[in-house]
Amino acid sequence: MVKISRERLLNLYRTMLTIRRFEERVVVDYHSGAIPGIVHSYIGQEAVATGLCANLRRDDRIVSNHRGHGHCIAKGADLNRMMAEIYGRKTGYCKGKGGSMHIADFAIGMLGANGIVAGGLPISAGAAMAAQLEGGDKVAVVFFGDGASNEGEFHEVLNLASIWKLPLVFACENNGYGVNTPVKVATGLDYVSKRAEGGYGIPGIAVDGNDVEAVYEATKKALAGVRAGKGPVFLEFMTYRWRGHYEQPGLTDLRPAEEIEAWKEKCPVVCFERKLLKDGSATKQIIDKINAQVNAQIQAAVDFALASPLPAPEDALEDVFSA
Amino acid sequence: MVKISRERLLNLYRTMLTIRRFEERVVVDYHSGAIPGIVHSYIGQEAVATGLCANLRRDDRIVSNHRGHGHCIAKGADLNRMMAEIYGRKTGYCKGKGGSMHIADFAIGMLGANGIVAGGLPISAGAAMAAQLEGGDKVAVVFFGDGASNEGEFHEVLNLASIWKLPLVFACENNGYGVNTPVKVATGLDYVSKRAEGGYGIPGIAVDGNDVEAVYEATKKALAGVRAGKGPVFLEFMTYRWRGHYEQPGLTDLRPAEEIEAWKEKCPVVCFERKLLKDGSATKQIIDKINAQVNAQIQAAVDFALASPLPAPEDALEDVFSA
Amino acid sequence: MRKITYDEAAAEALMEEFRRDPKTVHLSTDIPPDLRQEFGEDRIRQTPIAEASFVGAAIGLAGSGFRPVVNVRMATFGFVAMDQFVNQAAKITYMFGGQARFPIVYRMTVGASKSFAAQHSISPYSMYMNCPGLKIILPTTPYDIKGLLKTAVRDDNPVICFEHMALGGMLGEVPEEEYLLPFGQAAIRREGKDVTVVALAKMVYDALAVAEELAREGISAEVIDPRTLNPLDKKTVKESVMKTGRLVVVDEACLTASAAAEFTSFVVEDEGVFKCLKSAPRRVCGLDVPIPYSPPMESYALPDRERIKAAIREVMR
Amino acid sequence: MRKITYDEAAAEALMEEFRRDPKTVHLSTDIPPDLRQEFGEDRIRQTPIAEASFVGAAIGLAGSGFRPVVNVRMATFGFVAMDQFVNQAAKITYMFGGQARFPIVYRMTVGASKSFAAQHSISPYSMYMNCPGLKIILPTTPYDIKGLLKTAVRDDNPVICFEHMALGGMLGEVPEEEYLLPFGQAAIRREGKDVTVVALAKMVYDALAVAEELAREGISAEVIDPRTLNPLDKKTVKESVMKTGRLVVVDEACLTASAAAEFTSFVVEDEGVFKCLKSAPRRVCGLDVPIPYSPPMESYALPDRERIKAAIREVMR
Ligand SMILES: Cc1ncc(C[n+]2csc(CCOP(=O)(O)OP(=O)(O)O)c2C)c(N)n1
Ligand SMILES: Cc1ncc(C[n+]2csc(CCOP(=O)(O)OP(=O)(O)O)c2C)c(N)n1
Ligand SMILES: [Mg+2]
Ligand SMILES: [Mg+2]
Repeated sequence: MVKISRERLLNLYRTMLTIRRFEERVVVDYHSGAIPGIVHSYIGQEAVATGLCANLRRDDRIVSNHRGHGHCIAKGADLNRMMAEIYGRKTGYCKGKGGSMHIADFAIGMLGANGIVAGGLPISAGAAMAAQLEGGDKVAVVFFGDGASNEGEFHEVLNLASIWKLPLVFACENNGYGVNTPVKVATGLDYVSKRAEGGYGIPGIAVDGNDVEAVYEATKKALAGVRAGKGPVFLEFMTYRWRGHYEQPGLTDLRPAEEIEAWKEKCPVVCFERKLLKDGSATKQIIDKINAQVNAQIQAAVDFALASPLPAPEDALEDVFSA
Repeated sequence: MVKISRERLLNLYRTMLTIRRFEERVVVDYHSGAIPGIVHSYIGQEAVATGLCANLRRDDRIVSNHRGHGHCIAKGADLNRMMAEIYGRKTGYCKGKGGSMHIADFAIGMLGANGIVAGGLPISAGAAMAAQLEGGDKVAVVFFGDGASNEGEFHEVLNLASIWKLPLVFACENNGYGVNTPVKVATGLDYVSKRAEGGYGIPGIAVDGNDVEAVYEATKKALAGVRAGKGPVFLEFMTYRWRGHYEQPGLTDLRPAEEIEAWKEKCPVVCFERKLLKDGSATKQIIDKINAQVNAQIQAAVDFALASPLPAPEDALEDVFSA
Repeated sequence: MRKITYDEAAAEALMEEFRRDPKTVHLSTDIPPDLRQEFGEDRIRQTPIAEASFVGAAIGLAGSGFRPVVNVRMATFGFVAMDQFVNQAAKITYMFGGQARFPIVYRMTVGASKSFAAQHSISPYSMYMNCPGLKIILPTTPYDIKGLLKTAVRDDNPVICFEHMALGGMLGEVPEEEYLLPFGQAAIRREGKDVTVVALAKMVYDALAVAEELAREGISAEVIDPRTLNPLDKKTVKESVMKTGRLVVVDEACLTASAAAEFTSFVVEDEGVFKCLKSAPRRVCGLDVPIPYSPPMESYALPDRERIKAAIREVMR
Repeated sequence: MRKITYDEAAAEALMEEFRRDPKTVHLSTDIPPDLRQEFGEDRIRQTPIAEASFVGAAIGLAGSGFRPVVNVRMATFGFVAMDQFVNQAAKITYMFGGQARFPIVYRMTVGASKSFAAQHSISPYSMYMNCPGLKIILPTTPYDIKGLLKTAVRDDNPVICFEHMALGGMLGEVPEEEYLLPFGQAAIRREGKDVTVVALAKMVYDALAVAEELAREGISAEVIDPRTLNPLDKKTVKESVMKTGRLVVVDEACLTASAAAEFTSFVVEDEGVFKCLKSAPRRVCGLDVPIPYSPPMESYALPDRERIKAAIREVMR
């Protein structure tokens, strides 16, 4: 395993931290009533989006799911427009029409979050097919959860990707549960990636989803083959969501408290920060500087959202169709 | 492998022959214009339904697909009411409302053919769940083709059956094609059963679908476990359909002529007849007698259909709902 | 009389029916704790997120003598299982010539107003109305959902119960004694003589509020809640319009090919009723747009009291 | 002018557009031989039987700069992919604030009359009309399908092309020169002054036949073919009804919540048109039953010329 450059390590840290702080702020502002609708927090899973997307180019395409803020940030989305969208402002990525579950930025290859479990998988097959038709070595990546692996669309797309050798990376974030249903109960498996191997001959690799370096390396290795036209790969990232399925006061969370605590011990951000300090990749000063910068960015994003106008009611009539 | 009783062997032969003659007659009468709609011929696959259903009890339930005549006959359906249904007569199993693609006889555990590829799989999961809730050792069997294994519903039901240990037998009739698409092109696999093994831990067994004894034995063995509550099994029967995907003058059939001929050499009925004569299980006289009886039954079924009234136009208004 | 919420009334209905009939079975991704506790995990199954499989499994269960109740949760998720609803559940009784019964209840929430955005805000009942073979109920009060849901569980056909997401917490009087409500009987929520207002789901409440207001202006509106969409109680609606001579249909679903179009059509198609019409009927529906996320746009996309009022004033002109 | 069939005209439209725009891609379980031969297996993909995957893949292709054409074949099969149609294709432009374009054509056959029974006989266009974000065309002649399909391929939105299964072999005049037809322009197939008959899909021909017959009785029927269902050419229909004062809508789809309900509703809702109505509008639709297999029942379940005639006579009374 080639050593990751110090600069890259610090970028990985910065991105994870940005996601964490962004999500923490969204949670607070949601419960304060400033943010409407429904939000699914990515806290605890930051290393997955960060380590994976660090291997992507701007022209690679990703498709996300309902827990998509981290994917957007890691792919390089603008925090201001993201926050503005979540705040339902006109300056948001979707002019306030999409909200938390539907942020997209096609200009950077972020083809959108999706509120339907597994609903993004067929779309990602199209994005991968596009890359294939365009020639070159572009790839598509689809993020989905363990629960999505029980939907029919998941199966159909695994098959499509395998028979057409699509340049598609299946990024399964196995956080152990679909809402309150344990993976084992819903799938009978400990590793969803077994399905890719067994039924479709798609290489399936399980990775520690809380170790950003492991995610980065595994993705890098996998992508080499995908870009070379060897067909799809299935990466399963073992991770955990710290908060309830979505933000709601008094939401029933049936997961054991000890389990949640144990995973918090494995915090992807803190563990990585410790490591950087330990092996000298970063100094306390650098860490503090990055933290200060990130906090400022998040505050700026909120300020931008708050300073942005709400859409006019009549704006609802626009964008049903492209002109 | 325990020896199959002579009586059973002759019954297997009789059933296969009945399906063959029934289908031959349906084909002729369809092209003569006596039968409306659309029919999918089971000719060439007789050994599958015959060998499998010979292991079933009346209270076991089966769910069928668009190519379902053979499944009905093997489960013990009445030829007269089948033919009458296909002829669109009031005396048919569905009072003329269903036709070839929708024959059912719930009284004998035949829960119906289905015109939607893979559409019967979820229904079969319910039938298997019913057997499980009823206790006892009843099972459910679902017949489907290789092409159906690419539909999402196929995957969802494999998963459901595996996590709930449903007493369900997946009977995949791999006849090499979905319409004109070769299995390899559509699934990338030679054996669909690999999917059951790999992704769901369901034992998958490939069987010579043209050898009725092999089908009988494999099913018998598999059923022992299913009845004992060990969960689902996936049986894949390698076979071939002799005719075009469905009956239509000038239908494009892109399958190589030599391939079709080669499979006709492996005719399940003729090969089995030869074997019976060779090993002395049957004499020429017995074979002739069975043939005469079967031919008479088929003619009787057609006579019954022809003697039966067509439904009254207003009958269309009945049966939208159960009273 | 005691008051309980809409959701509690629904839960009571199921509890009573599950106690009554051992053939009842429940399928859903989220387990209803009380049912699970009393009837165990065999009868109260927790499903994977795989709607087509359990919507369809209910058909196989019903065809095998059971009486499944399936909670699909949001109507949005039902589209993943549309083959099983439209091609299977709706047609299986008919295409098999009525030889078997398929008693199934499918529950789905509908509606908007919570900034859930386009994919989680929809009221697709007109799509199901266009599928003969499915009974459809649309309860709007705790009393109604208990009585209608109990009837649905005992019905020998697939019944879809659409529940507006905003009604779950609403309180209403529900007697302790058991009762059932028949399908096909609309409720006249308010009597009136000047205009007939047919309102669906949550709109019933907005229509009633507007009716009270207009009463002060001397406009007497009759508010009808159809309660079930298949069967449709055409008689009650037609008789009301013959009395008032005016019709306004209020539905949160988007306008085009909505349930409101069906109500408007069966009313004007009747020569006798048509002759009594004093003005053109009006539909007050959601705009023909996917539901937007941001509150100002979302409320604009949905029918509101102002629009209902305006429509009633128009037909009164 | 030369005559070619409806299916040939559709094939021509695709061939021309595929030659014109290298970004076009075709997805279907059955390969169109000519397209495959000229454009190869990369652009003309043979899919597995997995509708949700390729209906959805088209969305990803479109969002990535391609212009996919998907042949789903029978509308029945579309229900397996309903999530991708309703939750995704219809909403994706809107919920992302119009930042990307999704040029997609989905072709599906509709209709009955061939004893295909319930699961293979359906005309579900009203379901799609209730989904804002989907354009819907319903071509009835070789000339129309060529012109409308070419427009559909160039349109930057998801367009569903419903093709009646009985029209594929029908011959009609189609010029050699290229032409396109705009969406939202109904065709007045026959001018008349006594009654407006709006007929959909194959019913256009039955309506025309009846109109000729009744002409001999002195009844002058104007027959309108909407040609596209989204956008809807309400203007042409309303103007016709204002002229004739009578409306009959003929649609093979089952009655309840059908497209016919929408046509009836938008006509009567218009105060100006309503005032011109001389009699109650009528819908002549399929019965509210799944389509039965046996010919006597199937023809009974579908609208026929006798019923169209009877309806026209009624509105003339
Ligand atoms: C088709 C469909 N069914 C159900 C839902 C409701 N739902 C939203 S997220 C979710 C759980 C998904 O679990 P998983 O895929 O593991 O993702 P996670 O939430 O764990 O990140 C469910 C059931 C939905 N959005 N779509
Ligand atoms: C959802 C759906 N898509 C497409 C069809 C059209 N169709 C009917 S049978 C068939 C081929 C099925 O192939 P397979 O499952 O291998 O069965 P076989 O015909 O070979 O017996 C197709 C594509 C359908 N009926 N349903
Ligand atoms: Mg999960
Ligand atoms: Mg096959």
